[in-house]
Amino acid sequence: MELKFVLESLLFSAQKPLSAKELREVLVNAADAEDAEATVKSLAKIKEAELTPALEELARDHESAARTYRLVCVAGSWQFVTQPEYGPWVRALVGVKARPPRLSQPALETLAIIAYRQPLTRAEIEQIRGVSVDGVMQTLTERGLVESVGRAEAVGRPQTYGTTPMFLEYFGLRGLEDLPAADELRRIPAEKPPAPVTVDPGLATAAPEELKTQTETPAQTTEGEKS
Amino acid sequence: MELKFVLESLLFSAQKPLSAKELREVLVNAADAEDAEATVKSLAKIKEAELTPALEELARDHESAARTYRLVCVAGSWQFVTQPEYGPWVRALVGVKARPPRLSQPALETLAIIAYRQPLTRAEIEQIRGVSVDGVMQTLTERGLVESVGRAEAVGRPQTYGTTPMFLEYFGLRGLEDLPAADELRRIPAEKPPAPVTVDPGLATAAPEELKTQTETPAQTTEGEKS
Amino acid sequence: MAEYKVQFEVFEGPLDLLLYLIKKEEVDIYEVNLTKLATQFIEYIDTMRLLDLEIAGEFLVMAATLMYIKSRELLPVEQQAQVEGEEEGEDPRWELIRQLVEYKKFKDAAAQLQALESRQEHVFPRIPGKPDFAEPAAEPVKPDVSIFDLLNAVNSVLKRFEQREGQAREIFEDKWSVSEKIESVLKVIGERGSVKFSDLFENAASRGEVVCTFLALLELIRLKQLVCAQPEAFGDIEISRAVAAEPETVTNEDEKTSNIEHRTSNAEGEDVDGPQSGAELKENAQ
Repeated sequence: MELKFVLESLLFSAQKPLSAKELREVLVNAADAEDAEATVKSLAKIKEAELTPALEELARDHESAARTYRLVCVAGSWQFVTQPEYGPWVRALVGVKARPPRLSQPALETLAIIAYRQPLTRAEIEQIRGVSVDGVMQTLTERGLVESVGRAEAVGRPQTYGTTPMFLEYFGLRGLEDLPAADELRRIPAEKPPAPVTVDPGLATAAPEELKTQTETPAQTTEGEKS
Repeated sequence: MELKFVLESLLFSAQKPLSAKELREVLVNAADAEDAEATVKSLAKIKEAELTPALEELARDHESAARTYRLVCVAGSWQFVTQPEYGPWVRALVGVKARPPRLSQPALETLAIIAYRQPLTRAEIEQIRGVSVDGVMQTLTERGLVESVGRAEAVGRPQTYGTTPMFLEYFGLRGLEDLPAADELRRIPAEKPPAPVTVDPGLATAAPEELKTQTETPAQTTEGEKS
Repeated sequence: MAEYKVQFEVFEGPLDLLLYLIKKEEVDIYEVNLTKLATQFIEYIDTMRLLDLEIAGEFLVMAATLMYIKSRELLPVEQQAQVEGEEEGEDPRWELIRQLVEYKKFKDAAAQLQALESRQEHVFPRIPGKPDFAEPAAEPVKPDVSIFDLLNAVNSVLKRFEQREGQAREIFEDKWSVSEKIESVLKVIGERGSVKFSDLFENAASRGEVVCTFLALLELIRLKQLVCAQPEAFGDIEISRAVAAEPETVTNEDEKTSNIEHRTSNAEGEDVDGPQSGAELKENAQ
């Protein structure tokens, strides 16, 4: 079994780019399998330095085969990639499959709070929602609807969150000023939790006072807030 | 841009097998993109029926390129797969394939009968195998390899069985026509001779000899394969 | 003896055993001496009995059939013909051979399936990583959530907040105004082209909001901004933008800057990663 072909089969099946070092590890692991045959065992003896010429030859093979993909080495890791001219189609493929599911109710609520109160910290969101927002924040961030926009002028300088341009696109809004008026939500006083263990009560309320001016006009705050 | 290459780039980038129908959807979606160019738009007009010949040609291309992977169609969906001989290495990379335990001999025999002769009743299966298939049928049904497909036009209207798409997936078959030696096995079993057999007096083996000439098809197909 | 035992365990049934016996004789199924085969089969059954193995009923049925075939062979020709005449050409020998031939084919097919099965264990599909441009930002995502969902979410938040805090009665006063609703209805219709009547109220949080939405609709219809259609009797009313009507910008008093003091707290959450420092807080408060 020629080394180059084994490497090809590996790179063809890999979910991520692989370095020569990682490829060698796979060869070694394959040889360690209980039922490993002689050919599998023999390739485990190959040195990392010997892999690179084989990989380069493989890349040349695919270059001359001139199909719709190539083997490339980026930052020391090898991977198969489609040729850029097929981008329009491949992008459509991703679009078809990546159609995101509807946002869950907790996600929508959290998003609403962020939209109307941005920028604000995770602790503030949790205070308004009354529950933890860990998973939800991750979803919203992954979906590109909210992002970190700065840090609060408070103890620990926690990150503050705001909505993204994607959020506007998602809901068909021209800007944050287009959000339907929901004064009530803007008005909910966000108090600090009843018994913070580590914070001096007197001081904890001081910082939020400071924050107040920055949270008044949600539409504008995202600009001046980057820290 | 030749259709076949576009299809190749899509199947190369896809994270799951794609049917001709799904591939056509992608072509249409690509053309719907705001910035879609003329070539992208032109491929959206292609009919689903036109995709299959292109896909088959593509599969043949990869067959003759004889690299470590092939384009295959399993149960109507197309995907790139690595050749089995590279299994030991690919397994070391991506882990052991999650597959149910191998089928027993009785299960395989019963499955073969169902696959080639579907739809058929349990009684018909038992007639061919010469033994009861109760337990085996349960296993096959539980594993989703066979299912009830209707009822026979016979006394008691017994259920008839057939194979599922999972059956094709399990064995890596494109369709039932892909079954090995399908033509021969699907042939209607030899009927009894039209006229009563005349037996040579006293010769036990005479009758079968006689039969051979009268039932051409089975005789030809098994002749020569000394068992 | 040991060989017998092993073999018996793998026979799927009488046909399987018969095929094994024929294979041992190295003859074609069509040329097999059935009398001899019958004798061998019965010998095997006897061995199974001797070994105290459980013998399935099918083996016994087959043994009986073979005995019958064997006995027929021993009859004089005239009597053979007589038997055949009775059975309308149903020759048990033919029946058995036909069955064996057919079974043999499927046994071979099963072996081929088995080969495919083990081959599949070594075949791996290519599952590439997601392409780089899979990032959501590059993808114009079709809105699958409307602004109403967002408003609904707002209201849920408010409701729960009230339940939790049992306060802020003024929060729950309906703040909806007809002009706000006009704006949002126009926005939704501008976005979607048309909207179902029921959809407009689906997420209304209060009677007040429903009233405001309805008044807004009436106003827009009066202003010929919107048209209503009911494609089928008792079906849902479809509201869409009136043809050629310039969307009138309904300005809405900007009430977004509330007079009520925002009291936001920055109590520690998991974002707080440093130790609390009073000095820092004071400094920030300056």
